[in-house]
Amino acid sequence: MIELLDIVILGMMVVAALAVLWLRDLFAVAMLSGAYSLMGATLYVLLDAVDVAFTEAAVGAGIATVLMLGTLTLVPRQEKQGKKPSLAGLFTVAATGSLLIWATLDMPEYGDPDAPIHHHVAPRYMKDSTAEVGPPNVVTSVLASYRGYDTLGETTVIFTAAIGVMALLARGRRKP
Amino acid sequence: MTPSTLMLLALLLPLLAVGPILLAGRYPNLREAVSLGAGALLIAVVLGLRSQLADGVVPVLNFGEMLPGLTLRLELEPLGMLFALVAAGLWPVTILYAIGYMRGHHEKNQTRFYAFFAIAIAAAMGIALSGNMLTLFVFYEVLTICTFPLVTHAGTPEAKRAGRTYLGILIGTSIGLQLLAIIATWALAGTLDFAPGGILAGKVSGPLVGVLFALYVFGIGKAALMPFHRWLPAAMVAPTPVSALLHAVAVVKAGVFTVLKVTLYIFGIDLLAENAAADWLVWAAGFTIVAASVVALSKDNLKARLAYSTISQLSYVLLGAAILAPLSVMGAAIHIAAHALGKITLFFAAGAVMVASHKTEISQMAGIGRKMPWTMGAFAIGALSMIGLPPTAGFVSKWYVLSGALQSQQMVAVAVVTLSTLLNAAYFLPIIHSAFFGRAGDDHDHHHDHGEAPLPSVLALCVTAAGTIVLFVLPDQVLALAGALLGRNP
Amino acid sequence: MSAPLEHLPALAVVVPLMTAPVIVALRRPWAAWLLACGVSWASLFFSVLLLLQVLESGPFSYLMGGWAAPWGIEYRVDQLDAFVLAIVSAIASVVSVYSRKSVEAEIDSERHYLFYAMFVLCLCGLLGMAITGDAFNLFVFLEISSLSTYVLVGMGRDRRALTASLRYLILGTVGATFYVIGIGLAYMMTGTLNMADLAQRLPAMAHTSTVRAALAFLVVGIGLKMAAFPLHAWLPNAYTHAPSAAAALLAGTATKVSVYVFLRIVLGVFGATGLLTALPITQVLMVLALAAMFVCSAVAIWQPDLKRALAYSSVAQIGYILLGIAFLSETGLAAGIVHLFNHAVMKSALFLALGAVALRVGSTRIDAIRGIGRKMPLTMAAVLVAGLSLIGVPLTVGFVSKWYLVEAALTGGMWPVAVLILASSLLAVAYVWRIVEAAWMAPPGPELAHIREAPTAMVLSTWVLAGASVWFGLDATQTMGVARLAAQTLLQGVAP
Amino acid sequence: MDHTTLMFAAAAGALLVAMVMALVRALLGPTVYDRILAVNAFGTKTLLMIAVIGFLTRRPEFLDIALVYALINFIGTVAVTKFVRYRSLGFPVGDNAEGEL
Amino acid sequence: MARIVSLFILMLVLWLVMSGHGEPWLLALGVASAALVAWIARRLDSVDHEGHPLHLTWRGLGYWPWLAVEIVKANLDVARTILAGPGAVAPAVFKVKASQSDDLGRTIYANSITLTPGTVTMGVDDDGSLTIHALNAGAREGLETGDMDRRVCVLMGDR
Amino acid sequence: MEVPGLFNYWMAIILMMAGLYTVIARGNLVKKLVGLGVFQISVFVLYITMGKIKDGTAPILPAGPVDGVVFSNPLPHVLILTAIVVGIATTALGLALVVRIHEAFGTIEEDDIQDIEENEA
Amino acid sequence: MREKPILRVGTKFLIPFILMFALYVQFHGDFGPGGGFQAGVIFASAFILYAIVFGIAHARRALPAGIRRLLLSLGVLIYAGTGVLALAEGGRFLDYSSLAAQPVLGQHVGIFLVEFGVGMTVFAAMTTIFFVFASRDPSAREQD
Amino acid sequence: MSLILDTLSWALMLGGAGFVLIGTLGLLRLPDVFTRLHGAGMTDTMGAGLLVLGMLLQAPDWLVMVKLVLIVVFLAFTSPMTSHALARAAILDGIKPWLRQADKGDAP
Repeated sequence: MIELLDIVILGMMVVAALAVLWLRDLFAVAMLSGAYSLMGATLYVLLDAVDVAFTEAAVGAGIATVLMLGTLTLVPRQEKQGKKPSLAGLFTVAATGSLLIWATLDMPEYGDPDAPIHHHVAPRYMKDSTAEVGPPNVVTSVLASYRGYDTLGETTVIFTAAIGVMALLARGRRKP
Repeated sequence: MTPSTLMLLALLLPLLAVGPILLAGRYPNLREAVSLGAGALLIAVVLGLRSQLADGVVPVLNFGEMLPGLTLRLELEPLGMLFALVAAGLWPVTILYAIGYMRGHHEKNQTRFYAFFAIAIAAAMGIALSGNMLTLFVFYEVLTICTFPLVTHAGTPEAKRAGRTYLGILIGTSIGLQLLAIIATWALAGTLDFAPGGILAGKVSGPLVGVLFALYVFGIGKAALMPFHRWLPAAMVAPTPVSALLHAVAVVKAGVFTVLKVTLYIFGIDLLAENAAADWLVWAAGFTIVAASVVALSKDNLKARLAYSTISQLSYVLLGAAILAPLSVMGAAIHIAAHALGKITLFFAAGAVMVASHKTEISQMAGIGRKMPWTMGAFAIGALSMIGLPPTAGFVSKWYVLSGALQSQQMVAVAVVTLSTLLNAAYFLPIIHSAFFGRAGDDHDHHHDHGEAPLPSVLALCVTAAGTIVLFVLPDQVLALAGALLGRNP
Repeated sequence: MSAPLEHLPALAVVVPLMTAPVIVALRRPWAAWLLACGVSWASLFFSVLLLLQVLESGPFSYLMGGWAAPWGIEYRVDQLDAFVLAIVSAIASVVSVYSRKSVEAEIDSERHYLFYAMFVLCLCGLLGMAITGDAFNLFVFLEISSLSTYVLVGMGRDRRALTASLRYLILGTVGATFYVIGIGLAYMMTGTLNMADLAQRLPAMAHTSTVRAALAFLVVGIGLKMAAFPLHAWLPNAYTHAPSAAAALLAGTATKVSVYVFLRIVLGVFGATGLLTALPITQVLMVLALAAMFVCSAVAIWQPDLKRALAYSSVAQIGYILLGIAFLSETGLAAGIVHLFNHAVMKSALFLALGAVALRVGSTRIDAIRGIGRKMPLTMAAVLVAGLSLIGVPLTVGFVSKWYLVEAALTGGMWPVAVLILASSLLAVAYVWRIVEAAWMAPPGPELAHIREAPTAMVLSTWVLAGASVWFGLDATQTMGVARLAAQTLLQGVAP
Repeated sequence: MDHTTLMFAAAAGALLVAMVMALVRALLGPTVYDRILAVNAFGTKTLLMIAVIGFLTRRPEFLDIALVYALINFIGTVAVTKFVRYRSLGFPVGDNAEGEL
Repeated sequence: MARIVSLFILMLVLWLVMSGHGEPWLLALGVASAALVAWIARRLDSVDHEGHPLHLTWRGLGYWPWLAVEIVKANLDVARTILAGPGAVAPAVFKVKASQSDDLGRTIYANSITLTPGTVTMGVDDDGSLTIHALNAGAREGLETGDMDRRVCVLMGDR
Repeated sequence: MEVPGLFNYWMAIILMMAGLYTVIARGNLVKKLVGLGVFQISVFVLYITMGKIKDGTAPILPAGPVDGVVFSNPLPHVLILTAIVVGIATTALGLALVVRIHEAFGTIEEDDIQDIEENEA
Repeated sequence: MREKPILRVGTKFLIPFILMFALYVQFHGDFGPGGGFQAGVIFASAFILYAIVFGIAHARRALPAGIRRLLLSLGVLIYAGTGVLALAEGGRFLDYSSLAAQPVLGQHVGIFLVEFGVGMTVFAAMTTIFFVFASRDPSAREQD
Repeated sequence: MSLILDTLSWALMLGGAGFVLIGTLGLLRLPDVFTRLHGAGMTDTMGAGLLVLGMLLQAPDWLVMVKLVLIVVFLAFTSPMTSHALARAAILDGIKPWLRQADKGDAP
């Protein structure tokens, strides 16, 4: 069942992504990218990444759409017509895509419990994190403690984005 | 004073003079006094070095590593001594001349002129005294760059164009070819220190030697081997003292001096001879000698004719080096001094004519010898030296080159020397003839009567003309140095 | 190792990181500037201490959070890291002193604190990238520096700064995402993100297409960030329209750190796989580097705006560095690494000088600065010195780099490449001399009548860098020594 | 597969079909409100789907995610109305004297 | 004040039932959180009779089940309509009177209407009437009986 | 029902390419940013797929005994959490820039902007 | 304000729940999905909802720029400060184990603090970003 | 007991799924945005309600129950707000509700 859900949701994501590419009404694009994020969240739940799903849910439902709308209040809603298919783009995409496909050929298969990533580094998190760190949610242990430094960087990134938006867009005090 | 301190002093004296020159910018007399004084001191220092060398002392001075394993290093040896003597000796003379010329010509920015002049001399001293190829290259480039403001002194579009040619060719060849050769040498030999007998010997053989040698010779653009000679005529837009000292002495001589250094201390005559790596240079230098002479013949502008003459004469040095016979190498070394004295005299004279009569074209100069007897007399002496006739220094150097060529059966070289002598005669003698015996043409545009050039200038050109003759009469010093170059006792 | 020194690696990055919020909270322009200056100099101090420590006792590591290496995040400091740290913080220190006047002129006072916060964050990101030993942590710091860079660029006065910034944002994000893909693929086959651990585990997987594709993605991704030749589209506009102080900082550091990342990932992590030679990576790199050197130098000659000309020159200079790397020899690598330093010094000096010109004249177009040499002699003399260095004239740092590059080419038996390296410097002569001629060889026009020399602090900081480009050209033993050590350390892990 | 799993699987299947249908509506439009409605409905189904998956995989504590959607999925829709009415999310912008900087 | 206290308690209860952890540390956090929320809610002016209708608690207990039943009925109705195909759809737009005395009451009424499928409140007019969109006649008639209006009034204590 | 071993990866790749193509080929700046978002999310999918173990469950340890329970790999989750944050930060910044560009140029179409800039230069 | 009682009432009613849920997520990240980032976003979305419904001016009065800026900075400082505190207590940077007598307790305290910092910064960042966008006058063309 | 519970939840789940499907079918089949709102409303109320009820019976502990209930409660509050906001926006934007020809006269 999980597998079926996985297949269909991925299929829907592809449809949504292509629609984003196709549609010219930016409003519709914004809505579809919201739906895309919803599907992403569902997929993450399916793949056991609940924390990621949670984040995607909060971001997708709470911030991303609103931000997009906030932008659309300030810019035109329609994309200009008459953009021919870009040959360079197609070439780049074809090259990158085939490289990636080629790369998948030697990958461990989906869900393979023998994949290298399940046997190095990660096992310790599963085995010892309760004793070493405490929280039953291993993701939290890894996020906040083992790789807490990454998270410090992440916080700084969001801090940077906020003051960056201020620097670019905020108005100062009105001169009397 | 220790020898190495003396050497440092030789390098620093001109530089130290720059500050006072700039400070004294508002007081021309003081400024030029400083220049002259520094020049006089420099001569003293260099003579002191000469006596050290004569005592068998080889002063060495390490400035410390510039790149790991590569030091900036000064070391005195006979050829460098010779070049240093020439450059240092002619500096104050040129300043003397410049005092008359610059004031007489009402040039602007004279302070800048004297300052860069001093730096250029410092760079020339650096080239003369450098103890390895890296140091030499460094000073070589410094010389190029600090003479650029002198070349473009006038600031006119024409001067700027000339400046671009000057810089383009000199930087282009030095970075594009010479640096490549130097780094290749470093990669092959693991050292760049000049050593008698060469440092590449045993490290490299076959056609690579020829290629490397070609990179060096063409890369040393200051030697003005065709086709990299265009900068020299272009640089003639500079004020005459610059043309005189730099493009008859410091810059061009730095070029041929470097070629000689490379021939002797990087490759070594034996290595070049074994691999027949310099044979092409005989042809190339020969071609340059003849071709430049022919071009000179066609030039009516006196400075241009002198410039092409310089190109031609420089290749004598190259030819001397290329023959690879000890005698001809000696001749090449002597020619550095001989040509310097002769050509500076010629330039001084040309400048003097320009200042006094505002004439630049040879065809206008008929009868000028009667108005400016001293100037044109000196010019005649210089011209004789160029042709290689006694009693001038040019004869001595040509003699050695020719005997070297005969000794090693280089008939091409013999033919070239002979032919060029004829050509030299063909383009110099008519000038002298018309100056003294020609009738002044339509003088309508020069209604004012003129006499000699300003006294300091005349004084200066007389001194150099005298030097040309002295070098013929008493060549011992120069011969001694040139001999030492080849390991013979001075 | 004494106790406080032990924490140097963490402090070097965390001190700027913590300063940024303090700046935002304080908001006073002068306090912001003071803090930015202070923190830049503090990280310079830390970096130099780190460098000395590494030179004395060899590479060492610092475990964040006390977790052992492949599980936690490790800071691994070797000669290369410490060298890059020193470069970045040195440039930032000089630029921070310089920035006060320039920022006052170019950015309205209410936004000053944001500029300095961004400045400090950018520094923090770059330092973090240079010091970390974890491939994913590198991405995080890459983004910190990138985001702050986008903002810094976007704060330029000209409206084209905005488009430049957005273009940089898009290409930069694509690059970073490629990097993430590459790291992901490598992680997939090894299960680790720690660079040292990756380097150890990758060789066993080197035959797989996944690892090969990972390498390709990493090369392209990092190539985008460092503006390697065909991927440099974002750079010229970004550097041209950014505020002067930002442009100087970025020109000196941003692409350099990306090059460092390239070295660290491609050579350090993938070196032992033997893929560098098995795949035509070095050859492609060499061709592209040569193309960059010629094409971008040639383009630089025709630019009417000097900042833009210098930006193109930067792309060309990245070509030199990549060429050095492509030789895959000790000398070549050392040449590339030392050119990191050398180019940072001289290009920052040039951008600082142009910033001073922009401050006084209001433009950096070549026809606007004719005869400026008479009016701002000190500034333009710095341009001359740094420009000569760009050409590679002896006694300047540019010469040192070129020397070793050519030596590497010759010892590698690649004569034509050596010739090309030197030939390309002639193009540099052309674009540098154009500036020198315009500045010095023409009488100043009437519109320059009231121009004065730049403020002392600006002149001084410009000359610190211009002077450094002479000082380290006169004595390159220090820089070259470190670079050679770094190259040796790097090459230890590279399979023949 | 025991029958409770089957039950949740059936529900998940139905929700999946519903999601596809909602997506089709979102793609077809025709008006932008149809799209908004479709995406909003899609959100509701996602919420339910996540809850069902929680039961399906026997980790029902993931309901928190569903709860997030229940609480804030409508913010986007509310924003849309604001957007359509005033072409601005901040209306009334009010006196901006204080500034954001 | 009473509303704030009640909001605080409500929040605390919410915390307790969601958390399920009884450790003192988490309880303390819960209290702090509830207090913070109460304070912010007050700051946002949302702790008034509209935002926190404490006074409706008891009467609400009677209203909700009735509404639930209505919703079920309406759902079945709409399901029939949809399954019957487009032919069965006969939409209508009309107004109904909302006799509640304040906005809160009208809101509850309007939301109740919307919550029962088949009818959607499209607007609240100044005169206190609601614009309704109904899917078909049945839904319209159900509403026009005024039953729901009355019950909401009772809930509000208006009648 | 079996998922072909590499299906997820391939779909993720198709998604990536759709996003990348939007970034490269579309001239509208907002569209480009949306494309960038799609591109990034698909990379996240790639990562999360890596971490999945068949018949595994989320890496949250339940209160009871855990013997025999397979947990999926938490590390990719942690990485992607960070990456999502980075993604939203980038998008926010990009949108801010787009707004400013629209105010400065009056358009958000790349080729129009290019025309304007060329006229200026 | 009179215009739409439905949104107004609904928003007022829901905001405390959203806030409370955010705090729940903030402090229960140890046990289930969630943590500082998610909590910050949800907390911020309550204010965003408020701003959308009641107008940005109200929202800005309730949550002035100064406070947002302070929270923004404070969050990062709390996180990094925890690391520095660990350093001062003799551990490595961010080594929470040194924060308390028993390592696990220290970890607990550390994680709590850093998550709190993350939440704070994310909340302030998200509201700031939205407020800045929403404060922009749609009819404005470049003036500054 | 368990059998009764299971049967009940089967019924509820199927019913919920049915309502969700029908509602979505409405979303797809009905003629305009206003009528589609009704379809979507079904999913939010009956569909969600029955599904949650079905899950409630299978919930392992009361924590899960509480959260399920909360989901329904919140949905019940947000769903009408959404529908109303949407309908209002559409009307204000000038979208005319689709009306059957014969009923046109009733339109205000």
